[in-house]
Amino acid sequence: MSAGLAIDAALALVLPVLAWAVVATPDLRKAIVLFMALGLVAALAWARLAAPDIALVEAAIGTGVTGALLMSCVPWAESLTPASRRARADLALAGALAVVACLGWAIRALPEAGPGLTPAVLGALEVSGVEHPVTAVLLNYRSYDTLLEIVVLVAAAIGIDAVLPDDDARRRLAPPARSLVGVLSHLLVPGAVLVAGFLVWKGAHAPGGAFQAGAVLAAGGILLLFARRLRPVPFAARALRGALLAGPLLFLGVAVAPLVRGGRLLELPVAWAGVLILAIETVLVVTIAIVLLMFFPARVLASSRAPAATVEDPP
Amino acid sequence: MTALELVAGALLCAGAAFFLAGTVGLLRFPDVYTRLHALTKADNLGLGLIVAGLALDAGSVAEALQLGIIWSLVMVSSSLSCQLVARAARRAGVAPWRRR
Amino acid sequence: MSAWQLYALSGLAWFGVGMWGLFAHAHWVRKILAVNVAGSGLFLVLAALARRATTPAPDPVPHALVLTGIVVGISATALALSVARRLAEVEATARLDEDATHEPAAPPAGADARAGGDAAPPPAGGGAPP
Amino acid sequence: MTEPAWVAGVVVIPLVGALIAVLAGRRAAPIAVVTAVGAAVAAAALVRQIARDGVVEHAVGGWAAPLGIALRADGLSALFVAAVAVVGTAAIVYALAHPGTPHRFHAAWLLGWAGLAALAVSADAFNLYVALELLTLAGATLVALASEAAALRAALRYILLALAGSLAYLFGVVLLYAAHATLELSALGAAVTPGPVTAVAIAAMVAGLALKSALFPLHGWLPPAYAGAPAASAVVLAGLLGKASFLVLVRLWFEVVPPSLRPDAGLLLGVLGAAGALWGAVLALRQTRLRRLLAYSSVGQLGYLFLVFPLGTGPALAGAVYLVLAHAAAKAALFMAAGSIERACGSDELGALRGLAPRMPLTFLTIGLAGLTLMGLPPSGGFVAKWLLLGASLETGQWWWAIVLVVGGFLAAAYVFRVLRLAFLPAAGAAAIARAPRGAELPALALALVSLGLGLAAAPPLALLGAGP
Repeated sequence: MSAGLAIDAALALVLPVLAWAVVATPDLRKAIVLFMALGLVAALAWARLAAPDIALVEAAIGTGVTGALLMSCVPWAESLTPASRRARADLALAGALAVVACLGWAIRALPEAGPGLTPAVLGALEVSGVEHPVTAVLLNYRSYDTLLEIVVLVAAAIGIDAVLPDDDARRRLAPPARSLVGVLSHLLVPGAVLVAGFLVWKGAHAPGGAFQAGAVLAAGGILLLFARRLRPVPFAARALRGALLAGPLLFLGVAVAPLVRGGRLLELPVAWAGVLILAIETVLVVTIAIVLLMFFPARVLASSRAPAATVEDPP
Repeated sequence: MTALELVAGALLCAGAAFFLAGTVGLLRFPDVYTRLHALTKADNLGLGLIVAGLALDAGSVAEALQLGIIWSLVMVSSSLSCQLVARAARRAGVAPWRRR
Repeated sequence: MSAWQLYALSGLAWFGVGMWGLFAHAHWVRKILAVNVAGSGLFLVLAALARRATTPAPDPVPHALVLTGIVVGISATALALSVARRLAEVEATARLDEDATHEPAAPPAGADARAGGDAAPPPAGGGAPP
Repeated sequence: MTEPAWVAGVVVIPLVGALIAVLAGRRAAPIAVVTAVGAAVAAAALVRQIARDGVVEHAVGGWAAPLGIALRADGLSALFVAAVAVVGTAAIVYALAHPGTPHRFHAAWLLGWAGLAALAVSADAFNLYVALELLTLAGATLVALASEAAALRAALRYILLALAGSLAYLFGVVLLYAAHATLELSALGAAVTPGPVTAVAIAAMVAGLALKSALFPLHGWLPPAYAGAPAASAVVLAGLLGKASFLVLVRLWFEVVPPSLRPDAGLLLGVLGAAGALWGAVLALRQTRLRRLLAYSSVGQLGYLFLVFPLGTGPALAGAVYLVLAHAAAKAALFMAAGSIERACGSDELGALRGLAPRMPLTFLTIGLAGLTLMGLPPSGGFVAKWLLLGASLETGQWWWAIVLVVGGFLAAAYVFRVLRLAFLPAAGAAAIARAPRGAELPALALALVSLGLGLAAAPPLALLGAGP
């Protein structure tokens, strides 16, 4: 066991140091690369904490999509005027240290063993329609949280469409060129689609589910976007909005159905729970993938010099 | 310690050695192109050896195949991204290192 | 000092570093990056505390909470980055108009505002985006 | 057929409406109106149900509390949902009449509406976190709809500080869950025992929520956001979204915080609230633009709300909640009026208001009526709320809060009359003004009358609050 503890100690030490490096590095590009490294090391820590679901989502969304998003911001980030004239680093440091000290005191004071809700979750697992406890919590016991969370995703999509309307940027995209990213997309995208389907199906009885699958599908989509194989569909297109809203609307439909018969919101009938959860998750994968793809609006692709584009983008 | 575990252990150690070589290369090489060499070649081979070692004492053949898929995916993406980084560096005008 | 406390205190330090970065940096994108770092740190604390469960498998409820938190986190990050991008464009256009007013004779020679001055400057007043 | 579960309907109807509004894209306006009517009906039904059978519980998904999420509607949540319905419907009518409103306002606001309803009826600590995040995103989108640099900077600051507040709140939730293995508020309240974990967790949650509701030292982000946002967005931001974090703090304070922690923490919040009330009013006096004046007035009025923590439950809580309702209607009416003025004479500089009253009678009648609530003069709802707070402070012997209320009232009178005085001065030059559309002035007047009505017909809502915690 001491070997395990040694690994844990090493990871526990590396993470805050890496986080400090991300925040303190003067060069933004280097900070983003370190941020991705931090995400991957964190995925290791999740694995050590026996949380494979989180490791998957952290690696796919926390590091992959967020990292790509941040990297796409580098071209225009320098031209942004800073938020405040003088950064109050010292005041912030004192504040952060005080907060960390108090919270550390509280964590040390927590009882050593805390069973949490494990017995309750495992006890009601047979009735939940799935075997994997995390999926049971996400889509049956606390499915109301997941419903609101999907609405948060849609809210982000609306916000981005409101702030960055993709009007003329789409027309000026360079035509798809024979490029290395194109080759990469040919090799990886079919795999991404396959893995996404596999993750959704596996979610019922092992780590996996709509979020992990949506992120992997989005990764494939992002690759196609950067390889110019996929033209970014404008948010105004009704088909895109239909596909985006299919997930939440189906989820809401399933949520409201029991109310009509006097039952309770989101009360899944035991016999149908498994099928309903799988149906919701499958449609949610499309929603999550579309929203994650919408985080890369057309104008991001138009102006960022895609490294592989052989022909220069018209300015 | 059966023969299988011995071989697996040897493979894992060899893989770790290659990773170490790749990291030392990253630290000591002067410019981006040589560092790409170190990283892409040494680490990929290191990963291959580690995957082979793990596959030997993996529970089932399916698990071993999955490990193999992981390795092939990493090889595809790392070799292509190495080429992209090199091209981007070339475009940014980074001159390859020459012994003065 | 059991394993979960190691990770909990590590996540706490990570959270503290992120919060420091949020208030210490003056640049918008660095602040957004710092908030992401802080969020991940907090989620590590939550999962570490879940590992205190005496049963072999950790407590699944915090895992679901962390999943929800990560997705909510990236939604907020993506919106913040989009607003920052729009701000960069609006500022770049403002800078272009400034240059235009200073030397009315020579039109700004292909001043391709690096931040993509391609966006048509927003119509004055009203606030209706193009 | 048993009574339909209105407590769930109140959340689901705006959610469905928002999603269909997104689907409708440019033609979202009619859907917004239909959703507003549906949600208003659900809110009225919920109020009637609460008035009849008191607190209504609803275990979502059929799972009991520790495992599932519990919805609970009491007097406070029913009244707030009703206020959201009234002000929200008026805001949609105002947005339709106000030509400058971008079409994406409706979808963003309906999402905010759903977030507010979800927050009002939720009794689960983590569910409140997700609802608060939904409100952060909807609010930031509402601010960022105006694509000027100032509004975008305000939206960025709004998102980042709201995220910092949410993380602090979430840390408190994490600690409480780790200690008591439940997320349900009343179960937490029962299980919580004074100790380091509780103290730090409560401190983190209170600090996070104070930052999100712009309590005095942390209010910097609010004025630029309310002043920079498009007119219709400012109405719902100032009227409703600004109150959400305070409501979560009230629920947390009276259901989870152990009584032993309340006196000294309450004093701190009270002092900060009092300082905010006076500071906001003084700054409102020195503003040169109408919308910034109203924004600082919001900071001030929020200061009064925080006086509920040192004063404790009973009339003080009823007074604070009543001020939330009255202020929501009055401040929404004032921001609508400011939007109409801005539309009419191109800018909301106070100088441009000179001699405007005869030419925009309805708008300045609205400002006058809504001003009554800010000042706390009878017969407005603001007066009833401040009367209850005054009574509570004298009863509990903490007379100093009464002084803050009275001085604040004078300062509020000062900045309201400053606006009205300018409007009734003889106009220097007869500058031509664009006629503010009648449709924009009527909802403003209606809301001002609602804030007045809250004062006149105070008995039923107060009885409902009596039924509350």
